[in-house]
Amino acid sequence: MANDIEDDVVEKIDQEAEPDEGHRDDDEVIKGLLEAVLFLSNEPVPLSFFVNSFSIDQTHAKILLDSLVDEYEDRDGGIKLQEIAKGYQFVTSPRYGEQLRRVIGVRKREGLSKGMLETLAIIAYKQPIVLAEIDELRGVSSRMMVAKLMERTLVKPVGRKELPGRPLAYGTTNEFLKYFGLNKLSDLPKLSEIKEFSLNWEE
Amino acid sequence: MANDIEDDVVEKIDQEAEPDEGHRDDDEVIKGLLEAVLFLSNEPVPLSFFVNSFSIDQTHAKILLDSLVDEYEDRDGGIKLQEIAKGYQFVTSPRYGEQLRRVIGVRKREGLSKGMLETLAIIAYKQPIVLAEIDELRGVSSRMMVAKLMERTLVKPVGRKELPGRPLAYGTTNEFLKYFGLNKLSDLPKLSEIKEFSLNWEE
Amino acid sequence: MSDIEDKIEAEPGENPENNPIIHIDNFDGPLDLLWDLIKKAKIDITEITISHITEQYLAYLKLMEKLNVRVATDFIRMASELLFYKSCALLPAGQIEDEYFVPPLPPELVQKLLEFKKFQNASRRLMEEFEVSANRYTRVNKVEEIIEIDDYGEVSLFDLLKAFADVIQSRKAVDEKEIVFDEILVSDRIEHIKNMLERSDVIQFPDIFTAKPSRMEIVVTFMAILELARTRIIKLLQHKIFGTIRIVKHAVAAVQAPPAPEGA
Repeated sequence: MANDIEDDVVEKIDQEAEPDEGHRDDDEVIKGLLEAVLFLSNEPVPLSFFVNSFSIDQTHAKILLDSLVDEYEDRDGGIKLQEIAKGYQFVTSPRYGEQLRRVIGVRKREGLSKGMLETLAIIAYKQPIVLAEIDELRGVSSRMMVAKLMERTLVKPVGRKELPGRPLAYGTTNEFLKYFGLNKLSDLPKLSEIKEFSLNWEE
Repeated sequence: MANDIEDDVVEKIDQEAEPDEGHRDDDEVIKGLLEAVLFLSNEPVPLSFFVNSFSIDQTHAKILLDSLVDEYEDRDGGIKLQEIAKGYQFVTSPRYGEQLRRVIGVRKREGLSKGMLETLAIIAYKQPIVLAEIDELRGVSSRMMVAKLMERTLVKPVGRKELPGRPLAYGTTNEFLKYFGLNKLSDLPKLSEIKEFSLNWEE
Repeated sequence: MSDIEDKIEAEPGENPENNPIIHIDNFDGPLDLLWDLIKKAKIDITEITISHITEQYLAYLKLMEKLNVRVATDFIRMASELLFYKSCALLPAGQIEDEYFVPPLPPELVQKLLEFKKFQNASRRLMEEFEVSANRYTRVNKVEEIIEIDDYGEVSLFDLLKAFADVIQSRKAVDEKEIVFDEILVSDRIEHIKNMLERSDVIQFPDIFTAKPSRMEIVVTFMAILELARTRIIKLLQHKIFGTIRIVKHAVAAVQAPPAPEGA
């Protein structure tokens, strides 16, 4: 069976100038199969999966998948087939995110983005802290994250440090305390306490 | 929002002779939402869910859902929308069952023994039915078979019959409908339509 | 005889004497056996005689006895029922004078057989329905990963703590790493990214780094990307602010998005 498909593909490419109804049908069948696989998967399915599983030529698989992407794009219904770096994946149209969450009671995704959370955590535990120190700890530039956090009024500049250039130092706000249900900063859990919860974090 | 939709439906039905682009678009948006919900559901979604969640008129919801069913039927791709167990559910086309099992390792649902099937058929067509009646029809004791079917949640006691000893009567479950891809009990093939058994032996 | 014999299965090791005991469980019951016998005789069910079928049935039970088959009581009960019908039929019934009259199966037994067969056929139909239905598969959703959501919800205090612990942790790992690998060449990173682009038209920005990149790796990789963009081998795309940056081959990018104006 797998070999049949492969032969077919090869043949099809050879005859490209002369389209053949019979082969078109075969393509539809393979496309349906790819669609079914994508439908059942909760993860992006890489192109290589189709190439290996169905002995389809890579270009051929990509053409079929892209035509599926287009088809769902043109329909513009509740489902989209999206292509991301890791592969192809069916997702619901972002248009319905809000209603779906309300209706299906979907848990919200991790609150703040990962980068924001990291930055916020550093500021909370190390305040007052300047941008360069945050960058140093995270290993990446955090200017953007700090800006985002300030927008959300979770952090604010709390003064300047006596360092070259007298950079701004950041700290957390009252909003931050409210957000996390804290009375005062010293109520923050200690690093040593993290072990008690480690079970929840093994994901 | 909810009321808008409802008003719309009424209006639309009134104006049916004169289709209106604007309203068509609204319908497409709702249809997309229903599609997204169906995509995210692990179980068949009953019509009433849509009616209650989105304040859509029942007839309207049914029209939209049926048009979705038709759409996927016409495409004849890897996915179908089927009416099953009194609801709607996306499933892969049965055409690809074998390949999907081979490639992504989904399992085939366990079948039933001949005796279990026979007993199940009798219960399905004759429910509510008591054990003695099943025994009589099959000519053998069926207690074991009924127990096995209950274990598989395909049948359940549905009450007692006003017979001596008030015996339990059995009927089929929702799981039964799902197992056989039926929407409702009346979708069972009519006994009278089942190939005649009687006088010829050409089988 | 063969299809009947097919239904008799030897199950070795079931009895203590170690003789194979043969089950007749594959007959759904005496009605099934009766039906098979009638079918084998190729006689219309309304024309087969009670004595003929009774003899067949008894012969069959006897054969099974010889084979050391455990015959279920249901089968024996049917045998006695048949004998009863037969003896009734053989009793001189005053009004029937025709000596060639052969008593048929009693109507109640025919009825029973037909009813039984009806459900047996129904169960076969169910089996077909099952075969189709068992080839359909449904999604098992991990919903929260599929719905596209663009805002962020609640985080717990411990998410915060966890994030902090992760940063500290990954810092340690990086520090150790930097001692081990200290030379990463821009040209190596350029090759690496080019290779990735051979395999995939689009790369997400975070994917070009190793799991825990050292500071050196980050800097060098960045220089590699800038070089690739400058020489128009790649194009960097970002669909929304703070969205993931995607790296695409320049040729592909030219189709997807107009080139940025010079000097922008």
